Amino acid sequence: MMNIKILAFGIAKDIFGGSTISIELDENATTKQLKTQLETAYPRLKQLASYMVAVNNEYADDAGLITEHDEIAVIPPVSGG
Amino acid sequence: MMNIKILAFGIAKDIFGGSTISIELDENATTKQLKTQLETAYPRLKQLASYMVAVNNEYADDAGLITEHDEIAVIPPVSGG
Amino acid sequence: MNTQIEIHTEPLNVQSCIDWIMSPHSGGIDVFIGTVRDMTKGKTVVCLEFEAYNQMAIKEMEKIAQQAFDNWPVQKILIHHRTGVLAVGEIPVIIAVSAAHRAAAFEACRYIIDTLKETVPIWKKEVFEDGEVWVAAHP
Amino acid sequence: MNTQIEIHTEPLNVQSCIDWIMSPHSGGIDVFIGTVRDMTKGKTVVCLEFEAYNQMAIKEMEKIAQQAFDNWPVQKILIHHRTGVLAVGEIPVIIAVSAAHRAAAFEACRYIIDTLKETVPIWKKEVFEDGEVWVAAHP
Repeated sequence: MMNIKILAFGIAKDIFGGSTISIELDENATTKQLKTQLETAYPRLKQLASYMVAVNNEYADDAGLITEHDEIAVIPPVSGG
Repeated sequence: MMNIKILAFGIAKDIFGGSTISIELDENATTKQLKTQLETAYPRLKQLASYMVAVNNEYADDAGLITEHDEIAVIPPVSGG
Repeated sequence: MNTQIEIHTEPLNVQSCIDWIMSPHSGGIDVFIGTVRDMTKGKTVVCLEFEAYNQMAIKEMEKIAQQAFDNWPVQKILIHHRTGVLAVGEIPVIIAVSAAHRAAAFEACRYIIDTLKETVPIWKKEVFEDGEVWVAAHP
Repeated sequence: MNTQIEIHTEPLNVQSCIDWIMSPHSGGIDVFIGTVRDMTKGKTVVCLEFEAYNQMAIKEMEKIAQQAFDNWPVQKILIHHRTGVLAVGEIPVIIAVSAAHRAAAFEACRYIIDTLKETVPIWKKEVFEDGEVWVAAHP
């Protein structure tokens, strides 16, 4: 198992109750597995119009692997500008 | 006959040799007649890509009449901005 | 007043244009700034000289602003044009348009500069090291 | 450098953006200025709060600038975005694009703001008198 720190922004901060959370994840979990686990722990994520996961400052595919020292962020729908 | 003062701008100033010229025009001449008379006196006008006549600060149709107290201007192709 | 249309013989001031166009009601502002380029068609430009038929030019610019108001939901329109001799890097024209939403600001601003170049009685002479030419005068 | 991409916690300065983008090689500059509107969907806005994932936001804005350079003959691109609490009338974003010819400046500037609003990890919270909402969060 890996202990992964996840950064949260915008409404994800409200949903997680803070700007970072930690979760336990299987070694070599995919982004998809991370999302499923997050949605189980924080069902309000499923009510968002959409959300993405960023790994090391890049939008990640569902199939992408997550390793222990990656910087992981939950990216709710953006609204800058 | 009317004595009409004509304002010139841009290359028309060079063609006329000054920023205003005076010409004798029949009473109730049209813009078209004015243009024909100018082109006879200043043949280089015909080499322009195009040119317009303005009467009282409005672009004039060829059929428009010119009267003695109108403000007449020759408008070569514009190139502002 | 929701338009400010002016012809200046002194340098145009971008900041004062921005100050005028800004408003708590607008969400987006598009500003076009024309600048004197150092080269045209491969030739070095020494300076540009702009001449305007002032009174008619103002009227024509007012018409264009009105057309923009008729065609897009825009809030304020500013058009400042410079005349006289301009060095490379100077600003012949500033157009600024504010709107609640950005699409209208962009489209109206583009319309205004495109139409200004077609209809407003202002003329530009390009001065090169070896001569000068009134732009667009000849085919 | 032909790009200047920055995120600021202090008020954005339009004049310094203009000073950076102006160049003797350009003929046209398009500047988009986003401003905080006093109303949205009929409700009075008290303020907006912008939050950014700074490092990733800079990377995404750099990608957008590169796409603009790939698609239009533009010379310089500036993107400044503000974060923190902004009052009505303040400026969340300034985008400035210079080009030899105006069409490229307009089109690239429009592309940059449209794409920024879709891909750059920055979030806006609208604060009303009776509550607040993260924009676009819900369907």
